Amino acid sequence: AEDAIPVGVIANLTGTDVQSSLDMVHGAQAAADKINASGGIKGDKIKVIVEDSEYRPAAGIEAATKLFDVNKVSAVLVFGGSSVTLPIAEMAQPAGKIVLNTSASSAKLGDYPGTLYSTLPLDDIVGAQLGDYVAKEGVHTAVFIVPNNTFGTGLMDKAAAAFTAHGGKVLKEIAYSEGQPDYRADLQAVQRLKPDAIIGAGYGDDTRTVFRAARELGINAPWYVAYPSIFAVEDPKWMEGRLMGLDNGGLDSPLAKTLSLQATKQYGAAPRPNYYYAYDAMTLLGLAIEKEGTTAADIKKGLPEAVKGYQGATGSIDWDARGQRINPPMDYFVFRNGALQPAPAP
Amino acid sequence: MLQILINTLIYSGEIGIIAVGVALSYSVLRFANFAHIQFAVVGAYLAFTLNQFLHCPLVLAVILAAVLTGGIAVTVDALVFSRLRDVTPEGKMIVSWGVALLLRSTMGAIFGSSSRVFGLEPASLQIGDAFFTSLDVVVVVVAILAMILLHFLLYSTRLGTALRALASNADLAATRGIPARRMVSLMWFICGAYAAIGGSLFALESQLAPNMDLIILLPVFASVTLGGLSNVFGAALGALGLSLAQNLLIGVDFGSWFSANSWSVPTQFRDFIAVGAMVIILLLRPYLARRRRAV
Amino acid sequence: MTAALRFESVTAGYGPITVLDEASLAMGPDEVLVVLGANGSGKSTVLKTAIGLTRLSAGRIMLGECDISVLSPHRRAEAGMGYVPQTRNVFADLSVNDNLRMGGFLHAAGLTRDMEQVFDLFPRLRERRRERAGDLSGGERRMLSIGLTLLLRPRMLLLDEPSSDLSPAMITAVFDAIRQIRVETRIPVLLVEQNLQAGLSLADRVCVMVRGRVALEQAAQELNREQLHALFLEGGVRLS
Amino acid sequence: MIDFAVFSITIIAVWSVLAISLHLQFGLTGLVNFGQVLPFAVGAYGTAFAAAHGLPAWAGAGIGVTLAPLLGLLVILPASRLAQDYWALVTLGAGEIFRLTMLNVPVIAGGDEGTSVYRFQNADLAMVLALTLLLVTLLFARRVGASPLGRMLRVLREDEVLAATLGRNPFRLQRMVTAASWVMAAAAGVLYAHVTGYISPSSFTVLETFVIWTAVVLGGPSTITGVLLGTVIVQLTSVSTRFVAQWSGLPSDLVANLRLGAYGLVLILVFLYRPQGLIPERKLRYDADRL
Amino acid sequence: MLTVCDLSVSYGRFQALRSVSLQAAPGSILGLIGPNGSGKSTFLNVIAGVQAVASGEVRLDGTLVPLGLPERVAAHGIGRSFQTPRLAHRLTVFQNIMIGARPQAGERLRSLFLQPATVRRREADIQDEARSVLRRLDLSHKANDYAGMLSGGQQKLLSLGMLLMGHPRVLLLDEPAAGVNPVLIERQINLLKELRAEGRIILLVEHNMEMVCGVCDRVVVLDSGAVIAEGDPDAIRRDERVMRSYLGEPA
Ligand SMILES: Nc1ncnc2c1ncn2[C@@H]1O[C@H](COP(=O)(O)OP(=O)(O)OP(=O)(O)O)[C@@H](O)[C@H]1O
Ligand SMILES: Nc1ncnc2c1ncn2[C@@H]1O[C@H](COP(=O)(O)OP(=O)(O)OP(=O)(O)O)[C@@H](O)[C@H]1O
Ligand SMILES: [Mg+2]
Ligand SMILES: [Mg+2]
Repeated sequence: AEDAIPVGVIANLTGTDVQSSLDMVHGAQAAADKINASGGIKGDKIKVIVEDSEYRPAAGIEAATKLFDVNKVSAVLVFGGSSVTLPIAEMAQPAGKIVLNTSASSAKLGDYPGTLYSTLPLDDIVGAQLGDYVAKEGVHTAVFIVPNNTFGTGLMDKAAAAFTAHGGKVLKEIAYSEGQPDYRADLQAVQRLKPDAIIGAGYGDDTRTVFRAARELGINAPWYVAYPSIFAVEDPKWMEGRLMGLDNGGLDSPLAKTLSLQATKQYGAAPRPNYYYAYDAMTLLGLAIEKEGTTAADIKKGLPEAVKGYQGATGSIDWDARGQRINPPMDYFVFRNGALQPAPAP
Repeated sequence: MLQILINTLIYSGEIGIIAVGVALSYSVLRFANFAHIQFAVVGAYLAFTLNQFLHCPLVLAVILAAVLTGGIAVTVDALVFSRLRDVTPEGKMIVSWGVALLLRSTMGAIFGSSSRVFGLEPASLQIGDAFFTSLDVVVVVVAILAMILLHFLLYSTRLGTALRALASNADLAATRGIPARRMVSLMWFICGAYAAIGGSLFALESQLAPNMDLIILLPVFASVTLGGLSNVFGAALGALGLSLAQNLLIGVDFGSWFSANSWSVPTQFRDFIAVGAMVIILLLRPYLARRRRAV
Repeated sequence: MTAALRFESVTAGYGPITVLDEASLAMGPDEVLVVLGANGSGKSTVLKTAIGLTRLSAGRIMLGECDISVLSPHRRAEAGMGYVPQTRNVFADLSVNDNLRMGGFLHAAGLTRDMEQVFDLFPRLRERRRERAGDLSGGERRMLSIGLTLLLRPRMLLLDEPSSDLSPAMITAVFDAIRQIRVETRIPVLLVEQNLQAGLSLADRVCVMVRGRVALEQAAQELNREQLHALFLEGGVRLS
Repeated sequence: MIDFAVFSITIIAVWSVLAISLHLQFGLTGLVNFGQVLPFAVGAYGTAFAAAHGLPAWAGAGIGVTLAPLLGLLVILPASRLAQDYWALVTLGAGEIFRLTMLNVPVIAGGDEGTSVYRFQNADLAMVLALTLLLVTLLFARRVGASPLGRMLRVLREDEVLAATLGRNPFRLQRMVTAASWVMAAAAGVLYAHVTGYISPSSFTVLETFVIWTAVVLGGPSTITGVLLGTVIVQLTSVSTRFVAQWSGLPSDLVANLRLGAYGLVLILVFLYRPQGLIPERKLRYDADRL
Repeated sequence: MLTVCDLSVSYGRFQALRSVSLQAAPGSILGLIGPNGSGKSTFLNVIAGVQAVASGEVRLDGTLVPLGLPERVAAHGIGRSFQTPRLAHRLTVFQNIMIGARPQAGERLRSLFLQPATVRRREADIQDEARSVLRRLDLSHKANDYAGMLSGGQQKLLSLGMLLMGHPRVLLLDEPAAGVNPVLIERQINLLKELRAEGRIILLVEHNMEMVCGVCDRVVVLDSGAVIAEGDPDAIRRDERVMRSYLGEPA
């Protein structure tokens, strides 16, 4: 039987953050290839269909409509911020389709039980962990520097709450517009405030510019960040020992290591975490289909079972009733000798 | 305070070089040239390619990129704008947007959508409690030199007048023996080269991305508008004024004036200043747009 | 003797529209040829074709021995053809001074002296030299455009209604100046005029255009007023 | 396939309304509006505001459709004494300011994340509504365009002083056109919000404005058939690139870039070879000899 | 009766008009002559409201005409033709003529949608009138050409036709004969006489002295923005200052 099971992947192939998005597509493809190589699901191969969301809700919905209607997929894997993922979930819910989230982390994503499942923990969880971590490191005063979007501010709110709960003091919250050529003006205030630490989040390109502004302005406070691996370090010498953070863990699993090697060989560089989230999402989808069948209703039934005991590229996955990841393994890092090195948990 | 002034100088240098080009082409061609912004991006990518892949020394790479981008601008003129003589200024403005889109997607297709950095490590300098880098010094110096050169070219040679004559009445200019094609090509070359230098400096200071154009679009056009659209010198001053306004508004701690808490305007409102300044200046200077005399 | 300027069955027009229809005409090397005709009969088009601002679809234009049909306008200006347009005749956005400077684009040396001569001819312009040309009165602009052309040091003049918008005194001054130039340099003049009196006072020969064709070519003295009147009417097309 | 076609037709109808609103402003009256996305966004955000604050949907529509023309009058205020290219910059800026405000002031409608609004569950109903709106605006624009009013607007496009010396108030006419066309665009925005079910600032960037411009300029800004044709072509191109990517086997990000480039190329080629657009303004002929 | 009192205009330091006053009665043609740049067009511009910088006042039959607001001036029945014709270049000659008519029911949204019959009737009337005006100006054969494609003289005629369509009580004509061929100038003279007989007020700026002397009842001479002479045409022709500054004939 050469019937293919179509699975949709919606990624932003144009717009911001295309690189991570492509990594995500590769991850999904890798999982599908693996399933197909081992004979497919009951003989049927998985066919991955990629559509562009342009990082805009309207185009995302157009892509989803096309996938659901023209390609007759039952489930889509989505890459993109919550402004893309939410509307897709919004339209998938009444249509009875399944959305697998591999990158957005807004707490609002938890509002679509039975429709939207995430393979990464949402901001409420990571943010709280970040706040705890910073406080436990003995930091008393801090400035927040995050990009002015849902991801940044959402994380900041949760982290700030946890940090103040431990008695820390937030001196200032800076939410910068993304993609600016220069963040000196934004960081000037920090120069004056002299905080113990800077707490942050951000995406590669911007973080590099932010670090540079900090260095040039002589701001020498250490940085505690969420997801340090997506930060781009600008000047390794200056950054030495100054960048710390926590990331979703499990990436040191044997499976992740093999995948990393394989992807490095194929694409020339080690993939970003979205690769593994997408890999897990696709694999879980395959398991669910195998267990129950190909319709959306089957998948919905199959997913919670598939996840039980699943050891993925990002470690073991626990879902709450909403289909959101809880108790994620966390890894701690510090930047030394030009790279992120594992650090002990606080 | 000193820091604010230094930031102002640097930012206005980056924006200014690009803005004077827009003003130059406006003063000659009488339309707002959106493609100019894209020339800056193209120039920056060329400099990047020359420097990183072909291993030219940086200075040489920027100069070569300026020449190449000038050539591209001349080509764009030859292929497109020179053949649009009878189109209204609005029409040309729309076409220039088309050119910008085309260049933009070409850049995207060649270099991919993710951003790049030159990876320079300039020395950090300090005056009092104000910080800046050696690169910043270079940017400001280059900007000032470039503007003086342009000013000389336009106002101390016949070239500037001839260019404006062409814009005002091309047929008449031709019958006065002014070689229109050559003059206009020269102007495009200058514009392209300036855009490339501006774009390269911009990229050196920050990063290189295909959507860089959208980031510089508003401040550049706001500067040019502040300066009166067709005034090269005005555009430079416009860039300075705009940059000062932005940096002051964001940099000054308004909170400390009224209470012990520090509060300043959130930085994401920076673009409001660009647009706001533009609108206010347009409302305040109606004579800018004085209607044609009714004879 | 070869003609200074010769149209050899020239068909020309604007875009898809044809205006001149196989028009032939020749101007002697030392001659004032006055072109007359009703409105829209194609007089201005003759001049624009001579200087190269129209689309030439057939025939050729000879400047002395030389075929200039394919030369661009600025080359023709370099060859000495001085053209005064009927409309859009100045650089409206430039000052009077800059206008004149552009008039002398090809002859930068001695420009100041030449400009003084123009100011002597048109003292009004001297007063308004810093003004934007677009702000000048209609007559002042006409003066400026004549001045612009004189600065080209032309070896042939193509004048399109130089007298319109000018006061009677100014018309006299302009025509006196043309006479003066002719006395000094003997250059040929192709003149389009609606002001019959002024035009004929200068003319050696007259040609009348009717709907894009040369309907009559004659020495000025032989001109018959009745005949002329009839041609004007015919040029006005279909009278009820 | 049907659902996708229905969805596409709905979207095309919405963009057609936008194109007609630009036709009124630019094609007829000569107002160069580089911020046409603004009234569209205002309509959509009226709806989003209502949704985010628990107001009924009709209230949102009301807010959007009344606010847009008011904003339009505000923006056009300086236009009474501005040359066209200045106005282009002002509208461009106004559109950006609105987007930035929505982005940075989350209380209005969710900031960057956006907000979900009521989504038409019945795609056919959405399509019928969109087509009805299109029909209404089309009839309105056609009536205006073919009337003496349309003639006077065209005079305005050429020479405002002339219109004034003929006893018309150019500013009043410009205000009228702006108000009418911004109401249309806002209505399109309301509908768009309910069709997509989600509103966020990234849907209303400068690029959107230029997609409308491409369509209008391509088809011929001064004729209604022209702008409709242009819109259909542009939107179909946009939709079909999804299929092209699949069939051609080219990387999807390359195809997406090429699409952007195609818009640019269309603008250039149209002006080079058909400056009046695919369907140029027809000359109205009158019999001058009749007695 | 058109009364102009103490009209002054200056551009920066340059005074274009120095307290010019004059009167014109219905059914008369007032000639306005003067050397180039003496301020004739400026004077017409001020009355027509196109030129804003001005002091002084203009009254039509005793009511004050607002300065600087062309559309309000036109509503008083004052119409102006321009020295450099202003036309809608991308409309046909026929359409250009039609837009001269005023008022037009079809230009108001309300009547457009609620009273289509009225609109249609008015439109038909306007077309009829446009035809007769075109014939009069000898432009019928150009009716369906774009106005931008007319020759210089034809544009002049068209802008005069546009003015006639509005039936203004006061006509401000700026060099209607410049660039127009002699046969049509004669027709224009007849046309002006007809308009005078209808009781219109005509202000005629013109350099063609034959025309000025042929039709004007009275002539006012401007020089450097000030009135230097006023009287009937014959007297003006003999006035020494006028000869010196304007006619250029030896005294
Ligand atoms: N730019 C143009 N495009 C199309 N047709 C034109 C253009 N200019 C002139 N014409 C047409 O060409 C014909 C001749 O025009 P031209 O200007 O040569 O007339 P003319 O004899 O100079 O008239 P006038 O005495 O009024 O100046 C006219 O019928 C006119 O409509
Ligand atoms: N906007 C302006 N700025 C500066 N000067 C102006 C402006 N408008 C007119 N002038 C000047 O005012 C003077 C009078 O101009 P106007 O057009 O009224 O003259 P005119 O009497 O109509 O002359 P002509 O017979 O040549 O048409 C001219 O010298 C002109 O240069
Ligand atoms: Mg002519
Ligand atoms: Mg005048």
